[in-house]
Amino acid sequence: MAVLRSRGDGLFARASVIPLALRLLSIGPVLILVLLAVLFSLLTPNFLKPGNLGNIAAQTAVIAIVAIGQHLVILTRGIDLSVGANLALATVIGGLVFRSFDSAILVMLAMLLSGSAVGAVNGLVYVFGRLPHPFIITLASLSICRGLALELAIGHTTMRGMPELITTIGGASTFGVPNSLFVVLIVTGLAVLMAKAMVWGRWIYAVGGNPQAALGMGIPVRAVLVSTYVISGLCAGIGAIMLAGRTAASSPLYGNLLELDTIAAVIIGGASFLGGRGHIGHALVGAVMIGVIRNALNLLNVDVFFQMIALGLIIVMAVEADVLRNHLEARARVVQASRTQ
Amino acid sequence: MAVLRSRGDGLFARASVIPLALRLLSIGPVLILVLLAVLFSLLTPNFLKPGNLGNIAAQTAVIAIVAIGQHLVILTRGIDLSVGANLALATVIGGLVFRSFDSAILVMLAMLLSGSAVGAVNGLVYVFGRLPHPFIITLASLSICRGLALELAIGHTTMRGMPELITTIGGASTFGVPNSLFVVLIVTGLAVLMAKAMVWGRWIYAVGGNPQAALGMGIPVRAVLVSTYVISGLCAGIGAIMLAGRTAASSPLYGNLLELDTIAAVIIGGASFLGGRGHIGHALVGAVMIGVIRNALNLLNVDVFFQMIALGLIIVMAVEADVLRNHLEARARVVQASRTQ
Amino acid sequence: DEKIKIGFITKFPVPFFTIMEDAAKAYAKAHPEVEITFGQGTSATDIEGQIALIESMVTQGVKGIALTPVDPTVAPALDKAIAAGVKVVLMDNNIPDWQGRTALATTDNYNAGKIAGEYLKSVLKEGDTLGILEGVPGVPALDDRVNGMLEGLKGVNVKIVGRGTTKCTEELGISVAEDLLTANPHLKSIYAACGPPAAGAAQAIKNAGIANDAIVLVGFDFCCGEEEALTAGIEDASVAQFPAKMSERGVDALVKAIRGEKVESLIDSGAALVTKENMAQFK
Amino acid sequence: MTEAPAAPVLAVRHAQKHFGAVHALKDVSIEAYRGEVLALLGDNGAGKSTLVKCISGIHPLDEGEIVLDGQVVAIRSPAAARRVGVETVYQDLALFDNLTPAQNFYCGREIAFPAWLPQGLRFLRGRAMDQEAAAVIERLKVKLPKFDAPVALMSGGQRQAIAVARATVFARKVVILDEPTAALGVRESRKVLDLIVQLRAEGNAVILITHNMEHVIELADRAVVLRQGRKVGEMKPDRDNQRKLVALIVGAEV
Amino acid sequence: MTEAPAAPVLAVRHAQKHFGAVHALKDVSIEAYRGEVLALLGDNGAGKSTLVKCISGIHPLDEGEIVLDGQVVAIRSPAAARRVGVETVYQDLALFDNLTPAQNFYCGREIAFPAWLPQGLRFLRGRAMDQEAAAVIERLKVKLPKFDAPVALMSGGQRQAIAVARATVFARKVVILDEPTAALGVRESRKVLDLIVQLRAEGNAVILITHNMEHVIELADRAVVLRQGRKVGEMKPDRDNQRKLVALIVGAEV
Ligand SMILES: Nc1ncnc2c1ncn2[C@@H]1O[C@H](COP(=O)(O)OP(=O)(O)OP(=O)(O)O)[C@@H](O)[C@H]1O
Ligand SMILES: Nc1ncnc2c1ncn2[C@@H]1O[C@H](COP(=O)(O)OP(=O)(O)OP(=O)(O)O)[C@@H](O)[C@H]1O
Ligand SMILES: [Mg+2]
Ligand SMILES: [Mg+2]
Repeated sequence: MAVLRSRGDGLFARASVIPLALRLLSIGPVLILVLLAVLFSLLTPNFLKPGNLGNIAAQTAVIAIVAIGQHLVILTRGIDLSVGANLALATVIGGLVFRSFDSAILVMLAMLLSGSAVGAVNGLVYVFGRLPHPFIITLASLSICRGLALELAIGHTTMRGMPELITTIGGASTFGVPNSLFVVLIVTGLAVLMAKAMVWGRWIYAVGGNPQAALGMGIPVRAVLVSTYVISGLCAGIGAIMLAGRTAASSPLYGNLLELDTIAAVIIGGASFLGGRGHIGHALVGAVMIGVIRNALNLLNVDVFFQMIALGLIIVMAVEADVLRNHLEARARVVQASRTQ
Repeated sequence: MAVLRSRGDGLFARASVIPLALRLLSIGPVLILVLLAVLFSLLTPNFLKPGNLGNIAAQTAVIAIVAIGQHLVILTRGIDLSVGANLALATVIGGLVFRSFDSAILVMLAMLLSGSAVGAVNGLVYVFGRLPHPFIITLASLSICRGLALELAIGHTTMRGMPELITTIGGASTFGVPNSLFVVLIVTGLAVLMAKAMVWGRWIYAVGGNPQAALGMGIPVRAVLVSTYVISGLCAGIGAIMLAGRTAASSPLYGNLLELDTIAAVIIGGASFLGGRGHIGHALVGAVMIGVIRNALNLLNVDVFFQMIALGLIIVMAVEADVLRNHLEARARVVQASRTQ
Repeated sequence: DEKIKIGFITKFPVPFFTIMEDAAKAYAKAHPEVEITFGQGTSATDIEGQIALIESMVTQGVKGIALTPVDPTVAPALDKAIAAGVKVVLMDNNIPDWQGRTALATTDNYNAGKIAGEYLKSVLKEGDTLGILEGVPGVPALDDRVNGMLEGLKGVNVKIVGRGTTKCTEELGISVAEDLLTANPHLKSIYAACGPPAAGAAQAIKNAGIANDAIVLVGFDFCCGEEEALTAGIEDASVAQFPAKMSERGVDALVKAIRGEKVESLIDSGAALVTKENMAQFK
Repeated sequence: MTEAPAAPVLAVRHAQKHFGAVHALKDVSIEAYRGEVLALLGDNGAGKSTLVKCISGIHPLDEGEIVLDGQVVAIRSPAAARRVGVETVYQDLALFDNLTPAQNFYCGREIAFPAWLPQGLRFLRGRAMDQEAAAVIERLKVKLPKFDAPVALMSGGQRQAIAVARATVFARKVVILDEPTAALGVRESRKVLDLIVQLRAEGNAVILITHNMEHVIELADRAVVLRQGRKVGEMKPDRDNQRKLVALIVGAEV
Repeated sequence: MTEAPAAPVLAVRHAQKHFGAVHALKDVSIEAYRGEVLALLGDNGAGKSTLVKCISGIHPLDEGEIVLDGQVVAIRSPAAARRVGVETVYQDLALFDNLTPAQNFYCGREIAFPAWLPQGLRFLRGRAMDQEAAAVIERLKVKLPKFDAPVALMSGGQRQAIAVARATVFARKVVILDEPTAALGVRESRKVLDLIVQLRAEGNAVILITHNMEHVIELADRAVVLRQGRKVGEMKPDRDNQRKLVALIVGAEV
């Protein structure tokens, strides 16, 4: 054989192992999630209880939905720091509408509109203000939305009560499965459809891959950019419905640090800040991973401060494990290719 | 003349205006800062009081120093989300050292070491763990540092007291000028020197400009990357000294959201997440801009919630003004060039 | 016989809640049949985190939950717990219009704020100025401390010259206090709705070189450096709650309720004015 | 074929372009006719790519006008240029590293349905695009390692072939090729030259930028030479005046 | 000059390289001698750039060995390659868009003082670097618009000239040029060819990748042909066997 022999070949010494290994390794970050779940279910019997799985779904729903919008933004090399405050503002506006009209449809519409409107402002100011990066406008938007939400909610800090349809969507279950899970699946499905099957989704990847070339090819870059912020805002609006439904209330304090959680979910799912890379579905995996870790730490009764430490450690280890998985997958492919020559 | 006449020429119709305009426009974001200061001093006479300028300096010192480290990281296309928690941990460790040894030097050393050590871990895990982006590791590090700081400070969350040297550095003034201002200027000066005059600084710009090419040219890319995180951590340590000195205490809750403030300062100062662009000194301008706006809003007795809204609006407008300034500068150059043919 | 397993959830890591946790731990030590599982959110606005904690306590099969609600919107999660047969005792703040609790152990923040207001009224004159360092805007308990103070102050016409938000941090407390002092060089008084900004304000007064007598500083919580500020004479008074008492009595009520005994539905652990003279008894 | 028809399909008149202090185009006028290959020659930095980018809407002209089929047009964006029938292969390629060859090929011009929806909202016909793109690239005789992998990691020539193939397929009126054979092998270059002949035969005006004199003499019906942003000459290139042409380019005495 | 000296300065033996399922190098062996220009020829995607990148430490070889001056070496990084005397101009250029020409020129090799500090901690001699870089680029007869502006916005040829100039200045043993004249004008190409002759005269082994047969015949002492990752031939190129060489490249019958 060779002088410069690559590491990793040893692992695949028996030819029969390779197809199986490749099969396993190529399922991506999901593999890491499954491994985590197995680990936690060994550590605490409560983890796999049906009720707990429902809890995880409900706890993760908001992060997952908002992460999907965030992912579209990140695909275009952007960032949306306003999602958490946007969500809070949407719940407050929904709550105010509910005070005047007892209509679930109107309340939901108000939340969706509020969310999308903030997204539209983000996108429009970013694009037509020729700002060098969306960081500043969405950070400003975070501050403005939070301030507005507090201002609007003044005197009635927490507005209790939501129409029944909304509490059913956000808080109830059907056959033991939380309804929010269905919403997450529908939103993810639609997003994947748009991103992969529609021209508009292709344009998002193109703009993220090479913004200048996208301009050169006549893609309406500005419209594409604005649209991703609108969708991210819309997702925040959907998240607002879910959270308002789950808590049967609205509050200007909701969604604290949601921006960091969603960005982390997207990056854990394998997207890149350099744009144009990453499968939408993986954001869901990232969100669930964060949800699972938090839930397990709660179940394991880990001391509060140590929870913060453990959360950090486990997230890094999960991402590190995915790096390793990628590496092994590449090795397995090389070995397979050279065997089948 | 022409059919497709560009906008902006009209402004420069009188030839004599151009050199002056160019002179003014080319001073960069500082111009916007000066305009803001003029505006605020018209709105409230308190703004220009010497005491208030001292306050601004003291209030901005921590953001400014940490922003300089952040800027180095961003120059290499990275991000350091851990700075705030890192700073808090450093103050706590400093406070613990102070309980056992009444030595200002030891306490300061402990804070600097703690800060740099966290930075080193960030850099090493990022580089040698082959992580796709420093977002995750520094976010994890945020969580871990905050947890550790709380764990270490348990029972005595805020530890009062700091050696006199430290309170002098962080809280006292010399001839009416806060000592923290001197520290900021020294740190900025050193950073500019390193970034512009030293080989290592050139390498930082090279790694940020084209990481692959940097590898190809034989630049020690990994060492350069790690070093920027160490310096960012070191700056957090210096920030810890300043804040502990100013408050004569240490607390695991210090530095909340400092990561967002410092990144905003860097971006307002004109750096790019795409790396390799931006002058270190501009991060200082960005930090001062944030400090000035916050201070003016306090002086103007703006309502709490409306402050959040105003902060967001003013920051966006300041960045937008800089975009306009850039545009006008480019136009002025073209007009000047075509006049002097 | 079987152990009584209960959950104890507090808002976020500050000394106040640490004291509550310690008191609960002491209670469990004194009552070996009681097993307490602890949980805590990460910040004053971590609503979703607290909901997740409630849910996982139920999953773990606790019989009761003692909780300092971070926000009234955690009520539906508590309703679900109650539906699963879990008893709930609230501590520190109430959830208005929510009927599910077995008992409430609290300091009424509004009334406690009033104590501070009444103290201020006793030392200020007509036309004096006051600056307010608020806590976290939108958090009811903290807003009540300001509103209660204003209520207590009624009667003398004091001019409010500034209100700034501090997020209950010392860092922002010192900055906002500095700016207040700049805008109003002859400021007569400062009220801080939590401990850390009160300590920050004391530091700002000290850094600005203002005489201790020239300004009245009143804090809240008697924690986080206020003791030193009171000792030094910069701070004039604070309002102390009794977190340990609150926690112990809350847990006790919960345990009794689980055993089926009858408990008081309102337990007021009270609040008191702390000054340099009487502070020894509050440590 | 060397006889130029009466009216130019594309004319640039008195174009001026500055980049800050750099004066990249100085009063340049050119005309391109249907069924003709116009070679745009000049040293490095002469302004060739700049002129092309102004025509295709990437840069606005500082002064001057662009005339298409006799009408002054304002080409404000690359999209507008493509709409009025100007197709361009840029020197700096403009490929999407994260997309596959077929996705690159059709980017901005996707085959999608249903037709009554606006383009952005239609659904992609992935299979159809893959097949057609493969057929066109095949014609250029370039072998791609994998057709479903992103182009990021393909060889220099493979990338250039994709870019050239893309422009030629969508050509309608004017095709601009900025150094299309620079990275291509002998055989692949030949294929591109064949393609250019075919584009001309189909009635397009072809503007070709190249440093390869052989190609110019073989193909070009007319050559315009730029030097330091100024148009310094125009001639019919052939073997006899090759030396003169080179002298014009480098600015030496003949 | 065509007589190769006894021992090769660089030899690659039985090199194998896969990229996933793509088998880019199949048992390739080449040798390069001091004072000789070796042309590396092949169609697009033949594996030329891959071979070069393996030699210069960008990719590790899957199998095979690299021998330098008779010793098997493990070139683990580009820095290592530069250290043992292998200087490379990559096809994809590897310029720093945000740096000026002079900064690009000396990147990784800055002139700095004081000598007793490790390189990273030394202080830059900006003036000296500017002057020397300007002089070298001047030799290539390329005009740069501004010497103190980032190279991001320079023309294709200007960029290539900077990259080539950089490699030639630092050459010590082996210089590899991957399509160095692809974007260059007539005159600038001439200058690069002159430079290559000079490098050879100075005793370097030059490995030249190009698709320009004229250049190969004019300059190369020996040519190695790759086809689909395999070495398919080696010969001394001249006018007489030019057709044979082309046939070898494209894989046709002679
Ligand atoms: N966007 C830009 N900003 C600033 N200067 C530019 C820009 N684009 C081109 N230039 C400058 O304008 C001049 C003309 O460049 P251009 O790219 O048109 O040359 P070219 O004739 O295409 O050369 P080449 O044959 O090397 O590609 C050059 O000096 C170049 O540096
Ligand atoms: N990093 C990589 N990952 C995957 N495939 C690669 C990579 N680099 C090159 N290839 C593939 O390997 C093969 C050889 O590519 P290489 O760049 O060596 O060709 P080349 O001979 O230099 O061609 P050209 O003349 O077009 O530059 C091509 O099929 C290419 O797509
Ligand atoms: Mg060009
Ligand atoms: Mg190549």
